[in-house]
Amino acid sequence: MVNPVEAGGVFSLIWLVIALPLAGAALILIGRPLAPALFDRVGHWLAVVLAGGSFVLSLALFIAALGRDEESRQVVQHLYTWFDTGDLSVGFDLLYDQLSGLFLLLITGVGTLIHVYSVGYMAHDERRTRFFGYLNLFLAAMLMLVLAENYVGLFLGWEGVGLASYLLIGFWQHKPSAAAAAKKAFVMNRVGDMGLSLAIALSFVTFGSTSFSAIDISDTTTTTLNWLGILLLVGACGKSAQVPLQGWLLDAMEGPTPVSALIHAATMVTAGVYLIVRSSAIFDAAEAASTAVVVVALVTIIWGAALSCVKDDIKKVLAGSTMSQIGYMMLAAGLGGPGYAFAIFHLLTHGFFKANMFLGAGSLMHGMNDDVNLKHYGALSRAMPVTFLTFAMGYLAIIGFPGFAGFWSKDKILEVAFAESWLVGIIALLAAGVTAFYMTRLMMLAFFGRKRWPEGVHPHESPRIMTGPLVVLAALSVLGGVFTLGGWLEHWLEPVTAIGHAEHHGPLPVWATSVLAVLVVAIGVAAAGFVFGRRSATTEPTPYLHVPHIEDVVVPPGMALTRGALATDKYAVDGVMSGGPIALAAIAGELRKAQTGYVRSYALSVLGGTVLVALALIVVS
Amino acid sequence: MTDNTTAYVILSAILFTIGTIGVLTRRNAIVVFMCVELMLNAANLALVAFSRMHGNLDGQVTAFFVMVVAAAEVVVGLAIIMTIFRTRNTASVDEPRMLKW
Amino acid sequence: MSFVILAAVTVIAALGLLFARKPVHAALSLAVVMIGLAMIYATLEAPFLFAVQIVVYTGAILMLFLFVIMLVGVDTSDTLKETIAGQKVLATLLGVGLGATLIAGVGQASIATMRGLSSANEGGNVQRLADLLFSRYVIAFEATSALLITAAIGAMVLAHRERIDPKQSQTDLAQKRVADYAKSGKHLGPLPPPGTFARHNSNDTPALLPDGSQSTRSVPAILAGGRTDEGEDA
Amino acid sequence: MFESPGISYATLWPVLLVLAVACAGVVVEAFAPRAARFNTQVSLALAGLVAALAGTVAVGAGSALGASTGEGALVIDGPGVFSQGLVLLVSLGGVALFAERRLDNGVSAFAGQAAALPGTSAERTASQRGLEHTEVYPLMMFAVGGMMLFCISGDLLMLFVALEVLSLPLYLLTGLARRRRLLSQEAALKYFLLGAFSSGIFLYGLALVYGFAGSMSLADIGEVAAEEGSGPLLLLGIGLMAVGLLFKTGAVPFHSWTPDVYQGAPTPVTAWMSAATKIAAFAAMLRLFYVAFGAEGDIWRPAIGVVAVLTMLLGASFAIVQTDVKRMLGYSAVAHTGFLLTGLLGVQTDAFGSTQAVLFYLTAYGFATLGAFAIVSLVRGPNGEVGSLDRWAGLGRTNPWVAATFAVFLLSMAGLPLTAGFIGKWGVFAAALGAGQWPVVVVAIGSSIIAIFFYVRVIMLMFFTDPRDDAATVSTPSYATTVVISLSALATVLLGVIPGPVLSLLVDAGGFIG
Amino acid sequence: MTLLVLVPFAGALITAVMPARPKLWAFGFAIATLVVGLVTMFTAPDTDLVWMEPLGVHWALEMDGFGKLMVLLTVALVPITMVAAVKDHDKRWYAWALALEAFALLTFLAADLFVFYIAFEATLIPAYFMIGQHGGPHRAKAALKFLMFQLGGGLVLLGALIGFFVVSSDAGSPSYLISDLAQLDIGTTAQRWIFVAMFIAFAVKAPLFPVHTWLADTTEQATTPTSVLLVCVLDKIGTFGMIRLCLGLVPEASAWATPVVVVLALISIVYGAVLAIGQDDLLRLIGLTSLSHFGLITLGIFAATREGLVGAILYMVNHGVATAAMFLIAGFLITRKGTASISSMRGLEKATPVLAGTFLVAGLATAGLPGLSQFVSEIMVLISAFDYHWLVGVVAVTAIVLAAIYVLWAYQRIFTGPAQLSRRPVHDLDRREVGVLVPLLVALLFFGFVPGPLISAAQPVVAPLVDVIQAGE
Repeated sequence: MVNPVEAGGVFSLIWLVIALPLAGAALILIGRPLAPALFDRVGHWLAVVLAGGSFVLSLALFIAALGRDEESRQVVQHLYTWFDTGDLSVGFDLLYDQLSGLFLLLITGVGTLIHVYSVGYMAHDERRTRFFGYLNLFLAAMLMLVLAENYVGLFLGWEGVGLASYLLIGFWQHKPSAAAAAKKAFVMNRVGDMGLSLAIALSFVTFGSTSFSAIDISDTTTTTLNWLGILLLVGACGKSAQVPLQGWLLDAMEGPTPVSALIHAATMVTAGVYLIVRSSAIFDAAEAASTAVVVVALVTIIWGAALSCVKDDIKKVLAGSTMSQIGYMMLAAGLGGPGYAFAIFHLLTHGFFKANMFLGAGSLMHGMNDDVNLKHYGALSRAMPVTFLTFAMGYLAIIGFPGFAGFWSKDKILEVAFAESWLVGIIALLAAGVTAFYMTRLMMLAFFGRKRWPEGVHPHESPRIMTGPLVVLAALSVLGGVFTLGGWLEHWLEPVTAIGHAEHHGPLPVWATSVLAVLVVAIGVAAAGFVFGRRSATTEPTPYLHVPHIEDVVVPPGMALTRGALATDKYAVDGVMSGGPIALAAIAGELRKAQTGYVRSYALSVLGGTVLVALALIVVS
Repeated sequence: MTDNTTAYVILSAILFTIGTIGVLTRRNAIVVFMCVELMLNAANLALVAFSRMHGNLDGQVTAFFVMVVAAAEVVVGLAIIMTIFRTRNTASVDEPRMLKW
Repeated sequence: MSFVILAAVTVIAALGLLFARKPVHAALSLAVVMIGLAMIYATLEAPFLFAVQIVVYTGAILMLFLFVIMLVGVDTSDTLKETIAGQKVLATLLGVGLGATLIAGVGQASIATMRGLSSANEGGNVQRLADLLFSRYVIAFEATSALLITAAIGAMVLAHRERIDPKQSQTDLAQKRVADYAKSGKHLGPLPPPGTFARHNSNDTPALLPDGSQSTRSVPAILAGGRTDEGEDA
Repeated sequence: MFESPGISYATLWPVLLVLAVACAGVVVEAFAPRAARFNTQVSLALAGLVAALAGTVAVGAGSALGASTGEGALVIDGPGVFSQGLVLLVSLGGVALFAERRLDNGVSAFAGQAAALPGTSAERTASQRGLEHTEVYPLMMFAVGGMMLFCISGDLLMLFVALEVLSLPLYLLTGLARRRRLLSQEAALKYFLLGAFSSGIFLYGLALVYGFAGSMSLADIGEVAAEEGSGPLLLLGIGLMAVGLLFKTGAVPFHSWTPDVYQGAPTPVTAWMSAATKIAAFAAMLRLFYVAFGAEGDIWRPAIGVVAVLTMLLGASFAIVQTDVKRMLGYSAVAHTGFLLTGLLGVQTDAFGSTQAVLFYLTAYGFATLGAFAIVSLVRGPNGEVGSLDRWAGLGRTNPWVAATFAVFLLSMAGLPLTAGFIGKWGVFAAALGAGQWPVVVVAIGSSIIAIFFYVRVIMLMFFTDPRDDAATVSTPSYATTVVISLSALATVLLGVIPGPVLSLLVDAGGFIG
Repeated sequence: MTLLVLVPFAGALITAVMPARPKLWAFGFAIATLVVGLVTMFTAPDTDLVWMEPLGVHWALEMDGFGKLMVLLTVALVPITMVAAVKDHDKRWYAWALALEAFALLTFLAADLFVFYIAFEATLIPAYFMIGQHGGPHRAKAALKFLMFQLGGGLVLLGALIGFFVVSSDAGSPSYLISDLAQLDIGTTAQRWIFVAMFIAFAVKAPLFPVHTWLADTTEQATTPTSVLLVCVLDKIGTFGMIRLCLGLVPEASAWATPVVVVLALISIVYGAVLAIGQDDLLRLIGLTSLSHFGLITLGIFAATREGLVGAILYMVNHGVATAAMFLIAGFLITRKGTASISSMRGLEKATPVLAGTFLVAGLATAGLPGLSQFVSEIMVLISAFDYHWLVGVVAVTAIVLAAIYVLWAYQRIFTGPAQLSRRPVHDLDRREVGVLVPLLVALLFFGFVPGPLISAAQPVVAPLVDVIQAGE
C-alpha cells in the first residue's frame, strides 16, 4: 500500500541518486568522442566516483528513513508532469519507501563495488571508458526503475536497464555471438515488455492512473486483477528470465563478467521480483495470478538448477543458478503474505553472494586467459587463494550452509512454501538439494582435483582492485542474514507489502523445515563430492539433452512468416495494386486492335453505337 | 396515292438502311459515298413527307438545303477520293490503312 | 398505287447499290432511286423539289459521280467478297437492326395522316418556299454559300496543279542547253540511252561511253536515287 | 406575304465578319501576287478574328444578350456567346500556328502542292520553291464561321448547315500536310467518309425530330415535347442526332476517326481543330439537349451516361498503350470528351450548373490541347516532327523549358490542382454528382486515375529518362508559336490559380435559352 | 500567414533561376521560412479571403495547435535535410524542396477544404520530381508508382470534395470553409461515402495496408533527404487529414467505419514490421517501419479517446523526427558504403562509432524506447487501443517486440561483427553530418522527457473532437 508524504529535507535529493550516474553516463558517452585522451585517463574514475556518490546518498537516505517514524518513511518527490492528456496524467515522480530504499542500497552498493572491480578487469580494453559510461547508464536506469512512483516511470527504467543490458552484453561487438546475444536479450525482454505495456494500459483503464498510489482494488473485479497480475508476470518473466522467457540469460554471459555480476545476477534480473512485490496489492487480491507466479517460479527453479548441472561454462552455471534463485524469489512473492518480504530478503542476499561468485568467476577467467570452461580448470585453490576463499563464502551462502546469508533467506522461503502446500515445499526443498549439487560440482571442477589447464596458461591471482570488492562481497555473503534478525525486514517492508504478521502454520514446525533443508543440502553436496571429487582428468564436455527453448520454436516459423509476408507483399498486395495498370495496359493493348485502320470498321462501330443509343433511348422510355 | 405518312417514312427508313449497309460493305470509295448520298436522300424523303404531314414547308426547305449541302459535300469528297486514287491507284477504302491502333 | 410501284422501284434500285459490282452500275441505279424519289416528291406536293431533285441531284451531282468514275477507271469492278472478317455479317445485322428499330418506331408512332400542304402552298409552292428561304432561313441560306465556296476551294487545292515556272518554249530550252555547254561543258545532245553497250540491258545498268567509262547520267534518277522515303525518318 | 426577316446585325456581325474575311481571303487568293499572299492572308485572318473577338465581347457585355435573331434561327445567349468567344480565341492561336514558317526551313506545315503526288520531283520542287497553300486561311475562317454559327444555332436546319460549314474545311485541311502526306490523305479520307456517314445519320434524326414536332425551332420542339410527351419518333430522332454530335466530339464508339485524324492531320490543324471543334460541338450539344430535348432528360441521360462511361474508360485505356504522341493526345481527347459528357449529365442551374462546368472545362481543355500540340510541332528530327514517344526521352534535360511547359499542359489535362484542368474536372464531376449521377462520377474518377498514368509517363520520359542517340530536338519557332504556347500556358495556370473571374462570368452568362 | 506559404514558394522560384549559389539561397529561404513560421505561430491572425466565389472557395488559413506542430515539424526539417543534401543534390532538388515545403505548409494551414485539396495534390509535383531526379537506378519507375498511387488517392478525395460541394450547395450557398462544412447536417449515406473517399485518399497518403506498396519502392529509390521530406512531412498530411477531416467533418461515419479502420491499422502495424524485418535494403526497411508506425498513428486516431488522439498527434511529430534521423543516418551510411544493402555491410561500429551510436539512438527511438520521444506517443496510443478493445491492444503491442527486432537486427548486421576489410577507408561522421543529426537527436531526447509543450498544443484540438465523438456514441 503506497501512501507517501511529500519529500523534504534530505529526501528532496532523491533525484540526485539517479542524476549522478546519469550525468556520468552522459558525460562519458558524449565527452569521449570529443576529448578522447582526457576521458580515457579519468573517465572510469569519474564513473566510480559518481556511482559511489550515489551509494553515499542512498545510505544517507536510508539512515534518514530509519530516523523517521513509520508513517513518513514513504516519500514522494514530484519533479514535473511528464505528460498529461487530460485523462491520462503521468508525473515524473520518484517514490522513496522501505522497498526502494533497500534496492537503492543494493544497487548502488553492489554497483559501486563492481565499478571498482571493473577498473581492474577492463584495464586492457581500449573501449574501457565507454564501458563505464554504459555501467553508469545502467545504474541510472535501474535506480529509475526502483524509484519510479508509477508504472510508466518504472517502465522507463525497465527499458533503460534493458538498453544498458543490451549495450553491455554486446560490448564486445566484434564477436558475432555477443552481438546476437545482446539482441536476443533485448528482444526477449521486449516480449515481456508487451505484458508490462498492456499492464500499464489495463491499470490506466482500471484505476484511471498508472500511479502505484492509485491502485485500489476495492472497485475492481477479480478477473481484471487476475489479468493485470498475469500481464505483470509476463513482464517479470522477461526481465527476470523466468520460464518461458528465460533463454536470453545464458547467452547474456557473452558480456564482460562484471556485467554479468551486476546486471544478470544482482540487480536487473531481480526487477521482475521487484515488480511483483511492488504490485503486491494486486497480487494479494488476484488468486489465479498468484498461482501463475508460483507455477512459473517452480518450473524456473527446477529448470535453472538443471541447466546448472550440465553446463561446463562457469558463467553459464552461475547464470542457471541465478535463474533458479530468482525462481525462489518469485515463488516467495507468488505465495504472498510474508513471502514478499522473504522474496526481497533472498533477493538481497542473492545479490551479495551471486555478485561475489560472478566476480570470482571473472577473477578466475582473468587468471585463465578468459577461458570459461570448467573442464579446463582444476586445482585453482592454490593458484588463486583470495578468489578461492571469497568464492567459497559465496558457495556456502548459496547452498544455504547454516549461518550464511543464503541459509536464512532460503529457509524462510521453504517455510512459506511448505505453508502453502506439501508439493510446493517439497519441490523447493529438492531444488535446494540440486543447488548444493551443482555448486559443489563447480567448486570441485574449478578449485580442486587435477590441473586440466590448457597449455600456456599460468593462473595467477588478480590485482587488488579486483580482489577488494570480492572480499567485501564475501563478507556480505556471510553476514547478509542480519536483516532478518528479529523479523526486522518483514516489519520494515510491512507498509509496502501491506501484510500483517499473519501467522503461517505449515504442516511442519519451523525448525523441522530448517533441519530438512540442511539435510537435503548435505545430500546434494555429498553426491557432488562423490561424483566429482575423484581426480577426474576428462576435458570432454558434459553431455546433455538439448531441450528446445521458446525462441527455437518461435524463430524459424517467424522467419518463414517474414519471407511469406515479403512474397505476399511483392506478388499479392503489390500485384493487385500495381498489377492493375499492367493488366489494364495488356487489355488495352489487345482492344486497340479493334482500331484496325479500316475505315469501314470504324463506320461499323459508329453504326453499332447508333443502334445502341437508339435502343437505349427506347428501352429507358 | 396514300394519305398515310407512315408508308413514306417506312420507305425512307428502308432506303436509309440500305444506304448504311452499303457504306459498311462496299469497298469502292465512290460507291461508299454514293451510299451516303442514298442516306441523305432517304432523309429528304422523310422530311418531305413530314412536311406534308404537318402542313408546313419547313421540311421541304430543309430538303432543299440538304441537296445544296450534298452538292458541296460531293465536290469535296470526290476531290479527296481523287487525291487518294492518284497516289495509290486504287479507290478502295480498305487500302489506305497506315493509321491504326 | 403509284406509291407502291415507286417504292418498289426505288428499293430495288437501291439494292442495286449494294450488289452492283461495277461502280457505273451502282451510279445508274442510284439515278433510278433519285428519279423515283423525285416522283414521290411530286406526289407529296413538292413540285419544286421534284424539279431540283432531277436537275440538281440527278443531273449535276450524279453526273459528277459518273465523271469521277470515268476518271478512276470505268472498268474497275469490286469483288463482293468481304476481306474484313465479320464485317458483312455485322454490318447487315446492325443495319437491319437499325432499320427494324426505325420502322418499328415509326410504325408504332401514331403518325397523323397528312394535313396536306394546300394552305401552305397557297400562292405557289415555289413562292412559299422562297418566302421561307429568304426570311426565316436566310442566314442558313447565306451560310450555304460558304459551303459552296469551300467546296470550290477544296477542289482547286486538291486537284489543280499550279504551274510553278513559266512554260519554256523550244527556243528557251535550246538556248539553255547551249549556255550550259558553254559554262560547264554539259553534253549538248540527248542523254545516252540506258544499257547501251552495257553488259545488261536493264535500265539500272549505266551505259558505256565510247571511251569505255560508265555514264551515270544514263540511269534514270528515280532508279539511281530511289524515291524519297515516306514516313518518319527511320 | 413576304416579310423581311428581323436580323439583328448588331449581335451577328462578328460571325458575318469572319465569313466575310473568309470570302475576302478567297479573293486575295485569286488576285494577289503569290509573294504577297501569305502576309495578306495571315494579317487578314488575324485582324478578322481579333475584330470578331472584340465584337463578341461587346455582344456579350451588351444588352442584346438573350435575344434570338433571324426569326429564331440564331440565339444570342450567354453560353452561346461565351463559346463563340472561346472558338475565336483558340482560332487566333490556330492562325498563329498555321503561320509558323520557321520550323521547317521557311515553309509552313502545309503541302506546297496538294495536287502533286507524294514523293515526286514536282512535290520536291514545290517545297524547294517555298510554295504553300495559303488557301488554308480562308478555309479555316469558313470553319470558324461555321463553328460560331453552330454555337448559336436556334433551329435544326441552321444546326445542320453550320455543322457542314464547319466540317468541310476540316476534311480538306486534314489532308494538306507537307510531310507524311500519305498519312495525311488517309486521315482526310477517313475523316470525310465517316463524317459524311455520321452527318447522314444526324440528318435522318433531324428529319424524325421534325416529324415529331413539325417545327425546326429548338424552342418549339422543346415545347411540343413538354406538352405531348415523348414518342418513338422523338426518341429515335434524339438518338440519331446525338450520334452526329457525339461523332464530332469523338465519343466512344464514334471515336475511331479521332486518333487517326489527329495523327494524320498537319499538327497546327490538329491543335486548332481539337480545341475549336470540341468547343463548338459541345456548345451545340448542350443547347440541343437542354433546350430542345430538356423534357426528355430522364430518358437520354442514361444513354449519354453509358456513352460517357465507355468514352472515358476506353479513351484513357487506349491512350496508355500509344507510342505516338499525337495519337496519344488523340485518345486523350477522347477521354476528355467522356469527362465533358459527364458534365452534360448535370442540370442547368442558375448558379454553378452543368453549362458552366462544361464550358469551363472546354476553356481549360482548349488552351491545354492547343498548347500541347503546338509543342508537338516543335519537337523535330531530321525528317520533320517526331511523334514517337521513345525519341522524346530526355527532352526535359536538353530543353527544360519546353518540356516543363508541355508538362504543364499535360498536368492540366490530367486535372492537377493549380491548373485549369483541375477546376474543369471538379466542375463537371460536381455537375454530374449534383444531378445524382454518382455511378458515372465514380467511373470518371477511376478513368481519371488511368488517364493520369499516360500523362505522367510522358513527363517521366521527358525528365527522368536518358535521351537516345536519335533523340528529337526542339526547333526554335517564330514568335507566333512562342506566343501561342506561352499564352496557353499562362492561361492554363491562371485559370487554375484564379478561376474566379471566369467562373463568375459563366455564372452571370446563365443557361442556354430557346 | 499567407507569407508563410509565399516565402518558400518564392524561394523555390528564385532558387530555380538563380545562377550563382542557388543552394545557399535555398537554405536562406528555408531558414527564413523557419523564422516566419515561428513568428507566425504566435502573432499572425487568421486569413480569410474569397477566392472562387461561385464555388464557395476561400483563401482561408488558420493555425491551431495541431497545425502549429505540423508547421514546426515542416519548417524545422526542411533546412536540416537541405544541409544533409548539399553534397549530392543539385539546385533543382532545392527548388522542389522549397516548393514542397510551401504546399505542405499550405495543407497544414488550410481552413478551407478546397485549399487543402489543392495543396494536397500540389505537393505531389515537387515530390515526383524530387524522387525522379535524384536517387537509385529505378527512380523513374518509383516516381511513377508514387505519383500514380498518390494521384489515385487524390482523385478519390476529389470525389469527397465534390460531395461536400453538392451537400453544401443543397443546404444553401456553397462554402468550402471547414468551419462551415462542420456545421452541415449530412445524411448518413452521403456521410459514409464521403468518409470512404477521404479515408482511401488518406490511407494511400499515410500509408496504410493494403495501399502501401508505393512506400518501400519510393524510399528505396529516392535519396534519403527526399525520403525524409516524403515520409516525415508529406505522409503526415494523410493522418492530418484523418483527424482534421474524417473525424472533424464526418464524425458519425468515422465511428461507423472505425472497426474496419482499426483492423487495417493493426494489419499495417504487424505487417509493416514483419516486412521490415525481412528487408535487406536499409532504405526499404526504414520505409516499412513507417508503415508500422502509421498504423499506430491511425489506431490512435480512430480509437478516438483523448489520449489516443493526443498520442497520435504527438506520434506524428515524433515519428517525423525519429524517422528523419533514421533516414539521414542511413543516407550517410550509404554514401560511405555505396550501397544500401545490409548484407554487404558488417562490423562498421569499429570504424564509425559515432555513426553507429546515432543509428542506435534513432533506431531505438523508432522502436519506442522510453526516454526517447516516440515512447510517450506510443504508450498513449497503446493505452487508447487497449481501451478501445483489449484484443486490439494485444495485437498492437506486438509492435514493440517487432520494432526491437528490426532495429536491433539491422544494427547487428550493419555495425557488429568483425570489421570488414575495405579498400576504401570508411570515415566516421564529419561535422556537417553531426550538425544535421544533433538537432534531431536532441529533439528526440528532449521531447522524450518533456513532451508537455507538444501535448498542450494538441490538447485543445483534440478536446472538441472527442466530445463530438463521445456524444455520438
